Amino acid sequence: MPLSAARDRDGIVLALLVLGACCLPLVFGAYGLRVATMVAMYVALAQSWNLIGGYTGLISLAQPAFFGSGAIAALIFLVNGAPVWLAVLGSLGVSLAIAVMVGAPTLRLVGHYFVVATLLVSEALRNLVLNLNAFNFNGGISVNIVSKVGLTALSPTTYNQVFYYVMLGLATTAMLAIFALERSKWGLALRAIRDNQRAASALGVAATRLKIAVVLASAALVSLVGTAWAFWIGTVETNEAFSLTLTFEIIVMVFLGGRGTLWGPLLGVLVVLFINETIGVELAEITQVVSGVIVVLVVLLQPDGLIQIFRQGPRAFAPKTLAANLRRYRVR
Amino acid sequence: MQICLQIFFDSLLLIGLYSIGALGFALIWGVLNVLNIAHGAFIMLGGYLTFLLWRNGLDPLLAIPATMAALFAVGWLIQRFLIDYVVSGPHSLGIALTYGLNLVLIGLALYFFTAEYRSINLPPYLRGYVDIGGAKLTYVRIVIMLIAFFLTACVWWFMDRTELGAAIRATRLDMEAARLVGIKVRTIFDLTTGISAMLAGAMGGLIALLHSASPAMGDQYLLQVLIVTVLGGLGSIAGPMLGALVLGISTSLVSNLWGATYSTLVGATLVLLVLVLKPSGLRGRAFYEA
Amino acid sequence: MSADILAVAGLAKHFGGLRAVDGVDLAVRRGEIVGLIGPNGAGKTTFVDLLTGSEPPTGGRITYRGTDITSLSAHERSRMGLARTFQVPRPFGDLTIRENVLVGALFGRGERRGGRPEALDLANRCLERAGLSAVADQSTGSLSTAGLKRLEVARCLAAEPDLLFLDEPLGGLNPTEVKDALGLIRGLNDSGITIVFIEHIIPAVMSLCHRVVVLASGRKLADGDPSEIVANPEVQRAYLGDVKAAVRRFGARRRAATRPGGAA
Amino acid sequence: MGASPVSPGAPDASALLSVRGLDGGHGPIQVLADISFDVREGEVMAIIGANGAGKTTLLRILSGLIQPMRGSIRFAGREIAGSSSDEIVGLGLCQAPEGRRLFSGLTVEENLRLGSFRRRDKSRRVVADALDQVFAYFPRLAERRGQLAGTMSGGEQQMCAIGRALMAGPRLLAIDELSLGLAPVIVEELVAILYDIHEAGTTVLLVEQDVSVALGVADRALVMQSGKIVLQSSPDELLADDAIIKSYLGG
Repeated sequence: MPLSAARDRDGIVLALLVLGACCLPLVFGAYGLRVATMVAMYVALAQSWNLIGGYTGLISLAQPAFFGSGAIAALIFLVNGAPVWLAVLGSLGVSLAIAVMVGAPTLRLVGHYFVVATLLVSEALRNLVLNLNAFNFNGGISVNIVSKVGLTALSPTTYNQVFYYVMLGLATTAMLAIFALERSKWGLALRAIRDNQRAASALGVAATRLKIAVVLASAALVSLVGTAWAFWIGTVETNEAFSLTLTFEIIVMVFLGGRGTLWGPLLGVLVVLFINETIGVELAEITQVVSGVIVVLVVLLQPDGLIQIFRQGPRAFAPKTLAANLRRYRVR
Repeated sequence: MQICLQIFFDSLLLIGLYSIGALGFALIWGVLNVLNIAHGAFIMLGGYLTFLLWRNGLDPLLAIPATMAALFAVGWLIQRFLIDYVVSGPHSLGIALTYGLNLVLIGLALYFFTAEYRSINLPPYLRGYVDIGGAKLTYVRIVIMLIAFFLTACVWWFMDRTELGAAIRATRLDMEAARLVGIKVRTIFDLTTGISAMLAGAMGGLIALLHSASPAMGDQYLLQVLIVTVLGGLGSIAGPMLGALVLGISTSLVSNLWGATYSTLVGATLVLLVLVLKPSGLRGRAFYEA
Repeated sequence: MSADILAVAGLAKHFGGLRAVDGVDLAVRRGEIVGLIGPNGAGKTTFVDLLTGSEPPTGGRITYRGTDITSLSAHERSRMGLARTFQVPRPFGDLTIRENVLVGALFGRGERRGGRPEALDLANRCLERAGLSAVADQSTGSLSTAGLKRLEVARCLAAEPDLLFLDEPLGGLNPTEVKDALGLIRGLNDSGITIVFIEHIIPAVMSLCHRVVVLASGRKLADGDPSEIVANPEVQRAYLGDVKAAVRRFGARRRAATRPGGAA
Repeated sequence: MGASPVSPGAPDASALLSVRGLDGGHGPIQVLADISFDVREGEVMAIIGANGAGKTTLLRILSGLIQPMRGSIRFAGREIAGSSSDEIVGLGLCQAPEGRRLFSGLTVEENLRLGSFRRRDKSRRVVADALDQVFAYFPRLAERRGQLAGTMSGGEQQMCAIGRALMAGPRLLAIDELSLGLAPVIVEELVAILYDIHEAGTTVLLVEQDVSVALGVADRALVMQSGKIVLQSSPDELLADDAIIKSYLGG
């Protein structure tokens, strides 16, 4: 595939970013590190949704099922005395099993039915876990993981730094996955499927198999982030682990930044977290209104995402461009 | 016997409420092919509006029609100034737009009303109950049921018996052919979202009367509405009613027997089964879908 | 029989009560150009859908190079060397023209071979052959109907087919473009690709094809060499109706009537 | 008038429909180039041409489903290029589209009644009369008035599509592919009824691929090829000229 100059630059920028991120704990205090960890976590989640929603065009709301199973299954493994490595791998296995069970039937659904089905998968699983009363686990109750694993021995600073690097690792993995995908024939195949699945199949692309592979890859990443999150915050609560709100938040980030791009989701994460952190938690409802307004404005005026600024320069926000964008999908 | 009657009355109430919510939701999905995430916010808006009107001295039963009128206007405006601009785009744009709208509306509700539950003190004439075979049926529940079923009947009459209703169905079946007979599709869209929001408003108002209004009520009932819509299938009035019947009965059955925590699980499982067995989704009447 | 690259027996597709394809037998010999003609709604496109795996058949058997492929999926058939163009072009809108062709080169027949530079090279050659090199890095939105039809062909070529189905490749082209397209197709055949050519423009079919098959109402009406087919009164009727008789019949009636307004 | 290529002039003020220099297509792809013709009040005009010649695109532009790129369309003394479909239908240019496009889940009667959705003189009485008139033309539709339109045979669907267009009280009735996919007996029946409709005072624009039907019915015919009008003449001259046969079968 022809690599344009811009794409060669992507690799360098990515390397520099990761390098810079590795040095952050040297300059950041506790608050800064917490925010940085959040950014890393959201980037990993956003890119795993970008893989499905952006590159493959499947609006999946099943992510909570993978995030939640990653968190809760790891917890259950630990509660039952499993070592940490087994908890991580075991919960990954559980998430992948769920992905296979969910992916096979739902990928055949068309249009909004897919969206609704994946949403209901998440909700069904959340309710199932809430009612689960086995394996020394009682669904509604939150459990302190940290004490189970004996991580309490670590000093708070070291503890936070460990999880910053874990999340950074996951975020880097996600970014690299997208980076590699954009350069591989599989990325091309996914975009072809998104544009016209029948034509792609006629040219030899195994569409269904590829889509299942993408669902699995995305699920694996989300599950690992879920596990890491559970260890990080220490106390897991079922409703939080299976939160649809979190998934919607992630989708919003991907949309704001630009779906189906390498840098869009990162940009989206930064924008949303910036709004959240500046307006503040005390005024959560105002933050919500502001982000809602931004979502609406971006969808109407810049449906390809804020990343267009970097692609088209100031022209992306010229009134003429915005007016044309506004008219693009309007019904006559 | 007593529990059977209780389940029967609970089901009737839920069937009525779910019907009107899902009819509106299915209308936007079917005609505009937009999955309206803000439908929950419309429900919530209805709840708060009814509460506000009551607090300012209006009888709750008069507040309901006033709420519906207001939400019709809200729906119309939202269609004309927002949803109109994404209708011919990819599915995901409609979802993102209405999700953003949902955020704004819920955020505003939180700001103005806080997360507190706001309930309406019933006027004396709604306070009593009748005892039927040991099952208690309060007046307010009877009234809510009647209103919900009356509204369902009105929607059926409008869609099935009036020219405008036929024009909406025609637009859903074939937008281009609708244009060729001179139907102004944009106006039909405005009308559709208006009616949908109006029904959601009625649902919210009735829920406020029954329980209370809160910022979370929208998302909570949106889930039920989704389940009902897919269970019944798009494209006919009977579809959402059928879905409401199935979910209403199963929910009240399950909550009375095992506890309320299982009801969503049962509903979601039912829908997933239906979708797996009929991957294109349960259809409405055979020829209602183009 | 070994000369047959494709053998179809009793192929059928029913949509509810509609028999779109109704028990068609067909043999395609290696290296020939077979024209598939028939009036609108005859079932030609459905027939191609069945042969290339876009739709599962209701009945019948498809044998390709001696292998039964009836139950194989579209991408598996593509990897065996079957390719098709679509009547209404289906470009990948978010991909450039070159990337569109690359999909064929990276998957399709060459899938197992892999090799990025090799695929790129192949794609470029296919673009060249289809006359799209100059616009290769533009978006597909910039292409005219003729350009889109060429892109369809270029993508297929990159998949390295032995057997190529062209679904109305001339539809919507002007006479010059038709001439160019016919040259391109002849060249493909000369390079060893067997072609099934579905078209409405009869002169083109007659000049290009070694053999012509006529479908009408989902059934095979005739099968023979072009001169035979063009002289076949049944075929003429299927296409034109009986023009002069119809004019006599309808015309007599209308001339007897008084009409408002002026005649021509 | 001979079978000669057409050259555009000023719009013909006496014509019901006058098209001049029309360019158009789907999105950025131009299909029609410089189309000019007139349809006079009271005549039957046929447009013939092979698949992909641009006939349906032309009708879609006339009905306002696609906006033209350039050119003028005057109908009943008004410029309608750029107008919306509902305005055009309101002026009396009504179409029975290719593929019938009935509202398959609505009954026959509902389909027909929606035909008069935009009628300016709409009253219960006018609609009832129009419905009676349609049922008089197509008695079979009266028998099936309560049936879902999607469950009828192809011929009945075509009748319903024409009936639906008639319900608007059209001054110009455009029919796209009257005969497509129908048995010859049915086509003959439809053509006979088309005569009646025409004799009752409706101008007809018939787009056809079937030459025998088109030339049998029309006062004048246009031949389209690759988005252009290449010939314009009377049916007899076209037949004598053998030009049609050539464009379809050889040469």
